[in-house]
Amino acid sequence: MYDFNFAPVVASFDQLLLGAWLTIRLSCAAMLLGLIVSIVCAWGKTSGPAPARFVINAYIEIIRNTPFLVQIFFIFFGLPSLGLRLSPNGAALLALVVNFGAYGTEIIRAGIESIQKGQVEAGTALGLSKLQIFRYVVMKPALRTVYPSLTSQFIYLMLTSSVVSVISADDLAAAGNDLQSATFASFEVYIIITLMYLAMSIGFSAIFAAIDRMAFKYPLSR
Amino acid sequence: AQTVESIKSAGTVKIGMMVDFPPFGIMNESNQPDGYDADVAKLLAKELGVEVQIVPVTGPNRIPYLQSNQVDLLVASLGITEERAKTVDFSKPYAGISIGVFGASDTEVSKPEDLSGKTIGVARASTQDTAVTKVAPQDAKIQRFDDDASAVQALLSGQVELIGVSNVVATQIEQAAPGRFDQKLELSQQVQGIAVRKGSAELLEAVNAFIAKAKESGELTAIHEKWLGSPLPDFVTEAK
Amino acid sequence: MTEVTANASADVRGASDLAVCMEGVNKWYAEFHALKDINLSVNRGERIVICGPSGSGKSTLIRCINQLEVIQKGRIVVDGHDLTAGGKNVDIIRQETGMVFQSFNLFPHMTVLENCTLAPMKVRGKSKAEAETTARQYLERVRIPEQAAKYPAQLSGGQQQRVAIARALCMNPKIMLFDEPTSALDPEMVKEVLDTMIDLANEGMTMLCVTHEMGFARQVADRVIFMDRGEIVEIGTPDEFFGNPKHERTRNFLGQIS
Amino acid sequence: MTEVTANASADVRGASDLAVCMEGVNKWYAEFHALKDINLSVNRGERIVICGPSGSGKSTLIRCINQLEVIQKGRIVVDGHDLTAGGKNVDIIRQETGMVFQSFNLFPHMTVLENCTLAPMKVRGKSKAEAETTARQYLERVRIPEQAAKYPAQLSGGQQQRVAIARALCMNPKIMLFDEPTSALDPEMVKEVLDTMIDLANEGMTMLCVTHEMGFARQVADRVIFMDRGEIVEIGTPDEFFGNPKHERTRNFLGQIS
Amino acid sequence: MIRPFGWNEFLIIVMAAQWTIALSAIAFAGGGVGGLLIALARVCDIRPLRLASLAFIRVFQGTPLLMQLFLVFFGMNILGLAINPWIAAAIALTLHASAFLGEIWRGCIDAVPPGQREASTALGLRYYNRMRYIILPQAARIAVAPTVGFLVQLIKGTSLAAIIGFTELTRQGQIINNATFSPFMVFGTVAAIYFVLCWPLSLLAQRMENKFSRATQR
Ligand SMILES: Nc1ncnc2c1ncn2[C@@H]1O[C@H](COP(=O)(O)OP(=O)(O)OP(=O)(O)O)[C@@H](O)[C@H]1O
Ligand SMILES: Nc1ncnc2c1ncn2[C@@H]1O[C@H](COP(=O)(O)OP(=O)(O)OP(=O)(O)O)[C@@H](O)[C@H]1O
Ligand SMILES: [Mg+2]
Ligand SMILES: [Mg+2]
Repeated sequence: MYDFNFAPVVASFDQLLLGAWLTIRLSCAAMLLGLIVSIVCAWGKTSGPAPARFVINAYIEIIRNTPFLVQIFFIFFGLPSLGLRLSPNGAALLALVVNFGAYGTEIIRAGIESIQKGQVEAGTALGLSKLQIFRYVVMKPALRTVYPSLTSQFIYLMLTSSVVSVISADDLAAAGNDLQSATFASFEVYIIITLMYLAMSIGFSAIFAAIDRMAFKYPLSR
Repeated sequence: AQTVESIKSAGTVKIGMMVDFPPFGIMNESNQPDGYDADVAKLLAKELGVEVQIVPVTGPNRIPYLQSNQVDLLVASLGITEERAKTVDFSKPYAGISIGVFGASDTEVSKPEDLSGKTIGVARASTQDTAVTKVAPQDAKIQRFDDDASAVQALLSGQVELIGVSNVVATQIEQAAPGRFDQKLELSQQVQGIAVRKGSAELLEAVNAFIAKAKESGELTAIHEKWLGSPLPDFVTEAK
Repeated sequence: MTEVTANASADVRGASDLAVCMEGVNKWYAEFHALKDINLSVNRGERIVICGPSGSGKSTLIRCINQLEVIQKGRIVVDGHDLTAGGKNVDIIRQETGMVFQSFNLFPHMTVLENCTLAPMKVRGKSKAEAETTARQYLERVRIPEQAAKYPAQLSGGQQQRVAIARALCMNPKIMLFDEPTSALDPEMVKEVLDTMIDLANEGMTMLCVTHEMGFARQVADRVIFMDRGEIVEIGTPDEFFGNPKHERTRNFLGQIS
Repeated sequence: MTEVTANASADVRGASDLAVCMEGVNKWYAEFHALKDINLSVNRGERIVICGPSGSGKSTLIRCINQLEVIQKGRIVVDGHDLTAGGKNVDIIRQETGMVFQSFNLFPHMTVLENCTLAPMKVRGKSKAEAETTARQYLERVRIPEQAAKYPAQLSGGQQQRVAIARALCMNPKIMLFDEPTSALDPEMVKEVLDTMIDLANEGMTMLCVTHEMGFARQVADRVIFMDRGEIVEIGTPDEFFGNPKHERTRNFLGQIS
Repeated sequence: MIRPFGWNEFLIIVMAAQWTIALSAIAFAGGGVGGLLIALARVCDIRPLRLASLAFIRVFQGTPLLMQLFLVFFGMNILGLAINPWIAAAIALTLHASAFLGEIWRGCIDAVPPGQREASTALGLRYYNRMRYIILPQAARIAVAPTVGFLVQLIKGTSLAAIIGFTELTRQGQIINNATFSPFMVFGTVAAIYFVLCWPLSLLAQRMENKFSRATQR
């Protein structure tokens, strides 16, 4: 039977924490930037001109139907031939933003479409411009409607980010891999980093619930 | 603990090897495991008088494969280190590589101190990684990729200035981009062993006997010639 | 506001004493002919009630006036601005008409006060303080000044509809359009909203109101319009309309809803 | 059906000539006291109309009768079965009461006929043919036999509500519960639904009906109940109730909704 | 040693797609059954069951699939329970998909208007008939689009099964890449195959979504 020996993992725990910290930073930055991309694209997709809609659709379809691993690979190794050289963390961030942006666009578009037509009409009748209606009337309720989907997509993004180790970004999964191949204590390492991912997703869920309470405190009609 | 007896009675030996680590382990044109490790594994099975079943493994899962009884032993280009020897038992060396730092021809590096401020790519937690980390000054930036192919790709696409690789991979870079890169430093030599689960002393003895015999008979050198184009290096032959 | 009117004075014609003038208006939804040759003139200060069976085009008619729906044929002039000419006039008209919907359509994420100040600030460019002063005035007028800080979901239907009226009034419209403002309300709340509308009518506001509240029509309407299948079937003073409806269809309808 | 009644005859008491008997019924939603000490006896064949302001507990009262809401205190006996005893009685009662909701709640993925036959087949174990024969009978009775194959979304509101009534009748209920059956309807459709209900009343069905249609109340109700803040404030024959309401609150309310 | 990326290599990669498809099919079948149970447990009246299913969802949505696969396969084996990779993959992917589908379908069940449940209860229909004839058929219509959407993510997610020895599409790509050193050709091919597998599903999801929203608009 297998003897668990967590000593080497404990000894290098700071390394794992450092990795987790990068995972957190990367995912948070990717979410914020990805959210902006999503909102802009969702606006473009629901009310932009036809060419913009076509481009946004192509973007969404390509990203959603190919693996993240391949996307990040092309960004890191492919973009230099176009003259854009990014650091591993930079490339990881860009890849995560591009990925989250595609999913986020679809989610937020659904939110926008769930807004009752009457809201837009009321804004129109008051003389607000299309952009003003989007900004002041549609956006907040739309985000509230899809907030649960957005947050679970974010957790998924954080878990997916473990792939960035392929381009040598030093996230939690990378730290785990380093540690396990230095010590060969694979089970111990995997168990610990699984728990760390779980802790992070539970932590994020709690933070999102708090943000929900703060940002969307207006009551819903019953 | 695994014994020779139980392997013989099963009639097959399950050997784990990497298939993405040329030329030690590859998948050939007909999508079968092949390479130096594969040939050694077949030879070992013949010696034991059993069938061989090659199980493809990857860097992260090769040790779990061994520990969870999915394979009897690993012929998976495992570099022998003290740290690792705490988890598995290594045989006498059956192969070896020498590690060097590679870079574009116009990059000036002649001694480890010159690595200062440079970015160096390596395969994560490989022998190369250990070797480069040991000599590189504090301000050298080491980027760890999942495998050698990615590290090489990073060099080719300019994402890193230098990479730490084995002489074997260096030959392949030369094929891919003739004349653009050359070796800057020779760092260390690393011997590789066949691994068995801890406590399988009797099996280990049999493996060691096999290795000694294969070295003696020149079979190992022949395989080495076939895959690496050179005889078994002295540091392997002479290692204790 | 005065500059705006001056700017657009180019298309002020003989119709300038009319609040709304529709000439040969036709509207199709794809194949469906929703408005058929509508001719209607509304004087300044006049109060019009529109009724008719479901699907007869009442909402469509009223929504064409502030261009929530675009017409395919005919001409609409509102307060001297020709809507059919398009362009800037549409923006002007939307600012000069206030609209109240059946389902209130308050913005759920804004307080009552914010609902009322948004458009004056963003469209008219008023300062926050100024917009709030006006808003509080109108909330007073619809008798819910104490609800200013609440969110729509915290109000009863009747209160919500009064906020919707106040919100429209905050833009200082010349014409108010109502689309069944009481039909989504519980019976006891109908009266409070109708009372507010009666107040407004008594102050001389030009009003077009789709409603089935015949008591209200009798009390405040200058003219009552009956629509059916996209046409104006009958139009007359409440006395004529209720006392002596000319058309069979009108009589049927009045028989059913009372 | 007969066996069912026999089975449960254990709890048939003196109350057995009553259709519904509520004694000291109290209901809380968390902290909120929704029904306060309700006492009400409804005879077989009696027609009761319940009115009152929004939030006064009318729906809650009616929903307690077929246990869509569970009460915390008091006793409800329906058709001789003590609901408060729980267990099988709840199932029996749900089969013996038919309910019609404000928002129809037809099953959108089933045709009109399927809506009407589902429960008789699954609950009463009738054969498909038998259930369909009964269903067509009742669809005839609510005057829409020709709509049997349509889906609810293809019908007008008034037609949908009549299907909902037919669906409830297909279970052969002894008591019909109506919760504002006409308040989601366009004015012209109200009459067709009320007519259906009047037919039903004339046939002697026991009915409890929440409605604000005072014309209907006058015409068919044996007794009218006025509720406010979870209490039954006033109860009387239509003549007493409309002609001479005893309570201030009732008078206020009647003043508002008429 | 290094060989060019040719027709043969292309075919090898294409053939690996069969494992991707097989793994996806297993995951989806297992997740379908598990997800339904989880969804029903999430909306049931029994509090412990609700909490347990919630915990299940939290754990399996909150940890990487890679780790789940690893721990199921190697963990079972070091505990002395010899299981083969297919069973391990089936277990881990089922757990993973059940959590996600359970959550998706719970949302769909909740989206059926409460009046439907009330009306069917009032007609005397009991739990099974209510679910079977009223709630689930309506929830299913809403569910098609998000379910197919998740299937696409699942297909891509099966690449992680490489950790327990499956040479599916992505892994085969990595192996070929290490033999040919032509990453753009190799991963371009891999991406194209995923796209061919996933895109029709995405289109289907979109069409179902449009169809549904048209049906409910009226
Ligand atoms: N966006 C639309 N697309 C297609 N047809 C429409 C649209 N809006 C309205 N219609 C149709 O136009 C006709 C008139 O609609 P309108 O809403 O003006 O009727 P209404 O008189 O206001 O009825 P109600 O009393 O039900 O509000 C109806 O038959 C309706 O089906
Ligand atoms: N599920 C619930 N949870 C909490 N409170 C509730 C719930 N259902 C009803 N209430 C409250 O109980 C009170 C009585 O509600 P009920 O629906 O019976 O009123 P009603 O007389 O039917 O009103 P309406 O005319 O608006 O239908 C209301 O104040 C309502 O807010
Ligand atoms: Mg209308
Ligand atoms: Mg009610």
